[in-house]
Amino acid sequence: ADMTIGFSQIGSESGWRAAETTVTRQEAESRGIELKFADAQQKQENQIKAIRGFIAQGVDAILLAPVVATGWDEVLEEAKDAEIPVVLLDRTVDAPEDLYLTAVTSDLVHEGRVAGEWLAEEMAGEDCRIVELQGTTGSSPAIDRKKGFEEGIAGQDNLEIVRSQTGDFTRAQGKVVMESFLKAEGGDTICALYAHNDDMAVGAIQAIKEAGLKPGEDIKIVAIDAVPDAHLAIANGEMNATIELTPNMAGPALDALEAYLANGTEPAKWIQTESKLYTAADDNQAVYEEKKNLGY
Amino acid sequence: MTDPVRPVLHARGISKFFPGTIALDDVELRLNPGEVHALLGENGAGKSTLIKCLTGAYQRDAGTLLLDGAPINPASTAASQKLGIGTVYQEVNLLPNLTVAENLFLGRQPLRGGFVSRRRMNAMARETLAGYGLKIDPTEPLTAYSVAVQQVVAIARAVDMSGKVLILDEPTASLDRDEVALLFSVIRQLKARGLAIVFITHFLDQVFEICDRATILRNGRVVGDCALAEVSRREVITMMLGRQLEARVHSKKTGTVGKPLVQVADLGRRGMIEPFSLDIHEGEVVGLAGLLGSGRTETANLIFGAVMPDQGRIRLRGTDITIRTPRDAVAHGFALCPEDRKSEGIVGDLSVRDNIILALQARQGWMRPIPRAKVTEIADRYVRALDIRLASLDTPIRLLSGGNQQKALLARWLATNPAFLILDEPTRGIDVGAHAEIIALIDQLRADGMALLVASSELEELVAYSTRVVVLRDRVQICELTGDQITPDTIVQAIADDPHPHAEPV
Amino acid sequence: MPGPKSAILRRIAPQLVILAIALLLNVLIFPDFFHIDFRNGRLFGNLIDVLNRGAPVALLCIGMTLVIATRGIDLSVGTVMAVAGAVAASMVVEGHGWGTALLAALLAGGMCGLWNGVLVAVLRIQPIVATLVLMVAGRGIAQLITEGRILTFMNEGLIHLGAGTVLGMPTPILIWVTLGAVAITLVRRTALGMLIEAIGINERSSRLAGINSRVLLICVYLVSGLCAALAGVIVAADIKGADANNAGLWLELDAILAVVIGGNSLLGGRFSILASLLGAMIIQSINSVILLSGLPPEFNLVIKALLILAILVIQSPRIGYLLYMLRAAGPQPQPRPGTADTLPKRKKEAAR
Amino acid sequence: MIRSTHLPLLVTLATFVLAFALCASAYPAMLSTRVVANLLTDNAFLGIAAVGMTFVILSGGIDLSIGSVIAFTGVFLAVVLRDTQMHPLMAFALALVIATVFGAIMGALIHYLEMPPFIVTLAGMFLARGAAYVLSTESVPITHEFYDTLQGLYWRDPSGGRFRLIGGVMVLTFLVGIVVAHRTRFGQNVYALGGGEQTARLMGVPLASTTICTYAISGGLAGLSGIVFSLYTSAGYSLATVGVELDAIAAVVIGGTLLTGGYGFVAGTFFGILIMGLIQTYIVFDGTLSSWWTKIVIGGLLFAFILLQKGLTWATQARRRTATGSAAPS
Ligand SMILES: Nc1ncnc2c1ncn2[C@@H]1O[C@H](COP(=O)(O)OP(=O)(O)OP(=O)(O)O)[C@@H](O)[C@H]1O
Ligand SMILES: Nc1ncnc2c1ncn2[C@@H]1O[C@H](COP(=O)(O)OP(=O)(O)OP(=O)(O)O)[C@@H](O)[C@H]1O
Ligand SMILES: [Mg+2]
Ligand SMILES: [Mg+2]
Repeated sequence: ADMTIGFSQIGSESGWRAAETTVTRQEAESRGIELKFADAQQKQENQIKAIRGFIAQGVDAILLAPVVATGWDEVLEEAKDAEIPVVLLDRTVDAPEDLYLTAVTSDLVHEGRVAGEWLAEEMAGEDCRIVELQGTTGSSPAIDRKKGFEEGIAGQDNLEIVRSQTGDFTRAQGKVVMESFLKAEGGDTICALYAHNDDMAVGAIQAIKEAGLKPGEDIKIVAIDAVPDAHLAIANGEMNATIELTPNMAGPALDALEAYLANGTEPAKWIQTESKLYTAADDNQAVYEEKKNLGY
Repeated sequence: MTDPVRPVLHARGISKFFPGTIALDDVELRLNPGEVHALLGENGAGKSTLIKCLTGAYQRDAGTLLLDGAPINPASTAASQKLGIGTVYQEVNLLPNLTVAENLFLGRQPLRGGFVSRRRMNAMARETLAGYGLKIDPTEPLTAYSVAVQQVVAIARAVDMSGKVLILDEPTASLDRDEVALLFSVIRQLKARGLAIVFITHFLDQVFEICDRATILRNGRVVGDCALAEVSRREVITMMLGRQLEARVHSKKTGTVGKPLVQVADLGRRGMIEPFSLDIHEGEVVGLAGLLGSGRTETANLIFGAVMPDQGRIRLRGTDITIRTPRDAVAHGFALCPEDRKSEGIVGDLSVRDNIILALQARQGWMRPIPRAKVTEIADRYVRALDIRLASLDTPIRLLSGGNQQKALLARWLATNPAFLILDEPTRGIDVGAHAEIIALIDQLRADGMALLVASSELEELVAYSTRVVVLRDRVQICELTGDQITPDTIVQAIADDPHPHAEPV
Repeated sequence: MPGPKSAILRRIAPQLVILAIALLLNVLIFPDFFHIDFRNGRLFGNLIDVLNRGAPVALLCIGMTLVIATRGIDLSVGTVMAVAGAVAASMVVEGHGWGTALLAALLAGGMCGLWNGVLVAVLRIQPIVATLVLMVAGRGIAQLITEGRILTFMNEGLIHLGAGTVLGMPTPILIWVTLGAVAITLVRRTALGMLIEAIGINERSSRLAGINSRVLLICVYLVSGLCAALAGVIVAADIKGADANNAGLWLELDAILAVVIGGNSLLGGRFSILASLLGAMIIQSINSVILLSGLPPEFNLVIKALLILAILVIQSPRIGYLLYMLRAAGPQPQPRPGTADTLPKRKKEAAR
Repeated sequence: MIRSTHLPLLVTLATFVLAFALCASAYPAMLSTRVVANLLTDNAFLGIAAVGMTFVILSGGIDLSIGSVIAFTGVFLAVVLRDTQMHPLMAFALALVIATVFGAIMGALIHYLEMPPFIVTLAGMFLARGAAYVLSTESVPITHEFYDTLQGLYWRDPSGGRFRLIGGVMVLTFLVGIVVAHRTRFGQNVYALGGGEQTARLMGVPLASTTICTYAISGGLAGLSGIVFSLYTSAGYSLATVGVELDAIAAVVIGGTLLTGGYGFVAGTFFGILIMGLIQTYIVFDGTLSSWWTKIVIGGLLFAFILLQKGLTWATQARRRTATGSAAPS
């Protein structure tokens, strides 16, 4: 390969992340790029180590999916010193813009807002008590998606978040926490569920079924990510909406990189991916078939 | 008691309760300057508990403690050390992970500019130990040396720290004659310097040799406080036991020596013990004699499979058997009562009941549990037969006094009804009464046809029960004594040919 | 002499009291806590949830109790859960029956346990490090099996193990209660319990007494692996999918905590599986308090830490000794056979 | 003559040199000062915390709270520097005091209430992380010119590697740790405690102060490590450094210290840290491992190191006179 790129991935904590890794690999391969992959096991310090390692190896460019926004200045400066462009994937960082080439991300707050707005529209002024399954406490998707959703339903007096607890982004916790919501609030008083990711929603769907209620009808469910299983649930009428977070961040990133390395074209500082809303109106079965082999 | 001199250390009305036991009840102890004071009593009488109360290792429940007439209340052993009370506790209490020098100077290392000066510490250690006839490398870890050496190190440490009082709890239990003699000469020097010394032992010879006065405890109470010049041995024993000790004439070697039971041929392990051969017959007690470190323990461990031999073979009743682990040995009816009861014998937190049944149960396998009633019956029988003093069968064994632990271990192995019993220092730390009982027991077992191999440092004892004595020196068998040849003198003679009794370890 | 029944009761009394307090806390927060009704063919209520959600930790702590009794520790159980779940899921996805899948999962768990056991008993690697190896590598193996995704399945038989009910009672409850009962009977009706305790207290002495400590050690890790495998299958079945990334994550700490709350010493020796199981239920009740309280999730850990600390302080041997001294206060304490256990224990020594 | 007591240390050193040689032969680029500089910088916070962990483990205990304390310190500093006008040095001092007191309290609980360290520090781990959440769930950036000054302190070698201040702090911590462990009475007491608590007590070791100091040191060093981590990342984040305690334990053990206490060296931990760093560097240089293979390989290498160490120790010991019976202390 004539080009070597280092990719510092956060880890493999969710299916979505695995899919992102798969897609990145595929994209690199199809362009004939050699990809050096480093899994950081969810630790920022490992990511920093990986980037330093890439610099020491003298790679041509670095892809970074930062686990957290802060704390990259120093190492990005070293990369800049070594004249290695860095492209950020799926999250941005709090660093001076000149330290990285571009960031390919969705807007987490925007995703939450889309979910909130969808629900507001769906309820159309009817009273609705909402329960929320948060992501891992402290993680930026959890914080931003919560914020976005609250913005989305702001000003709607009929909508109220009555309980909000963390489900750690996992199916198992999603189910457990939903169970306790159902008991603490009484199943029939909850009208909607907002989950920060699809996995928790899928777990919650099972809890709702076990409580003898109909997910998607008795309790409206909206979540984020659009993983294959969510499409399946929507197709089955057990879920109402999901907002896509595309795992293909690498495509645009590599496009920008190739252009930059070929003739120095500076890309825009932020390449925003689309946050598409999927509802029952879409052909979810088809999307499911399309997505199920992406490594989710 | 109107002693003219003021006692250095005066304990009055000391009481100590443990759940289920009254270990000390209104005990008084007067220690005069420049005297060696024996503290005597049966196993479990409360001797160790008393000194622990004196030195702050335990908090007493009642009583006052006067040092030079001023009341003291040491909250910890560190505090009592500061007051000038140096102590050697029963069982070696040194740290296996530190070097000899570090053990010797723990807590009072020589400093230079605030930092420990290892060079000086090692030099000082070498010098101190040389005073005890030990030419060892103090920078080696403590565990590189035998129990005896460790004991001497512990004594040296305590002596170094005792400004006023030195307390020795059974310091001679694992020493041999030369070392005891050395220790006594040190004690005499200290005594001349005006130090008060408490000396606990079960060897009455030693008591009469070195001590001036004695306090005698029984069941946690003082039953006598006397000048040793004024009492006889017999009187002391009677006070300790609360009864007369029947003078037992050892009905020597009655019963017949049967067929060879265990035949060991060329068994050995490099660096540990030279290959040796040994036949042990039914109805025979083979004694193992030798100086410390001569390889008695190794011999026993090798036969029992506690250490894997690298050559040789063992035959049982004429057929070859393989023993790779103690488990194999137990399966063949062997039993070994180890020397170091604390780390190789007792299972501290298990009850006395479970400890006694352990080997039998292990042999039966886990699938066939011995019914509780039967367990209790067996344990009860041996507790009574060996006169083990305990609060209840459910007491964890670590709470028993040292001698009683030893008896419980003996019970463990007797319960398996072994064909071949190996005893390594069976009477270490056992009181006079029990001592006689154990010797009688060994005699009894032999007469019943059991084969025994006994390693012991007490020559009189070996002479009393052995039908044959094997003498070891420097991990080599040097000779075998039989019949009338077996007397303390001949054994000493056989051992004494050794030109270097304190050889440097390899 | 006190009968074994009352001895057991005395042993688990602290755990029972704490469990009662923990449940009471739940009731204070949520008055309907004890309400149970029959809904959708299953028992439905918070109490059932506690029993049901406590199943994985309860299963783990059966094996963990035995391991800890031998002075060991098994950090790999959470990972083994993930491995077993992944194996079971991949089996049914490939079209095998749920029985085969369960067997395969147990086999995988057993192998993991065996590996740990061999490392500890034969290679003599310290348990915490030996099991750390599998804790790190095992999750990789689980992800290798599922290729990093959540492997969902639809096999009714397998799902039944985690989310099904028998006569209205959730299956996981039946599984852990049964297995707990079997384990307790096995260790106490045979000599296993005593032999395990012996090697935990003083392995060298036990070996010299003829106990096959090596095999026994391997066995406890094996049991721990098997329990973890079962827990893993239940967790996977519960969400109808094997989540190699998150299944059993940090659950080893909960299991160890349950064992300690059960009054078992981490230094090995005397143990009680029953008390550990109560410990697991105590932890689950605390989780339930946190969930029902409705406080923001940032406070979860602080609440949990404070409650656990309170429990441990109450249980500390020193406090027990103080209470004993208070009760026994008086000039002439009566000899009380069999209470010596309340003494402060510093067991470290005994085992060297 | 080689002292038997120094054997584990030598084995670790040999292992590191061997491993480095192997890595360098596979990827010659690893033989650069840049990689060495990275090893020091990137592992600084772990190394500092591991020094404290070494003391705790030597004393026969364990401290699971350090990862959380590091995170807490970071968040604390960030929040204080964001919300008040306090000078960072003042904040550092405050953070160190808090972390030290936190450790001391755990030590006191362990000693006076006779609770197992594993559990007390586990509760401490929950508590510290919980406290960090309560301060801020979001990652808080630190922007203070004093931080920039500190971060600007590095020596840049010709090949582009940067030897940063924090690497120096780690090396200094190790040096001080070595002196304290081997040249002070306190250090000797720690070893004594690890050798046997009851015996140490009878020999007059002040158990209470030693235990409390040990955990206070561990807490304090975790605090220092938190400061270093905040310099490293210019932020405080409550989810940072999860599981660092396990890395530290692994480093200590690879460094030849026995988890049961009493045997080991602070210097060994240094090489333990370097070996762990080397494993990661190697994996990054390789760059072909998937997420799951990364985990398996890390586990496998960990195992290989432990085995190598065991093997070397056995081989050397076999030549010496063995005591009785069972193989190694377990
Ligand atoms: N920590 C303890 N808890 C309960 N009982 C104890 C404890 N320590 C000692 N005892 C009991 O106190 C009594 C006195 O024990 P002590 O060790 O003082 O006897 P001793 O005279 O030193 O015996 P020996 O000659 O065998 O060493 C014994 O009955 C023993 O079981
Ligand atoms: N006085 C000594 N000086 C130096 N080393 C010694 C001394 N005594 C014993 N050793 C060392 O301790 C090792 C083990 O001795 P061990 O105690 O097992 O022998 P033993 O014959 O069973 O004696 P005993 O049972 O009386 O202690 C010996 O091989 C020797 O190296
Ligand atoms: Mg005694
Ligand atoms: Mg011997």
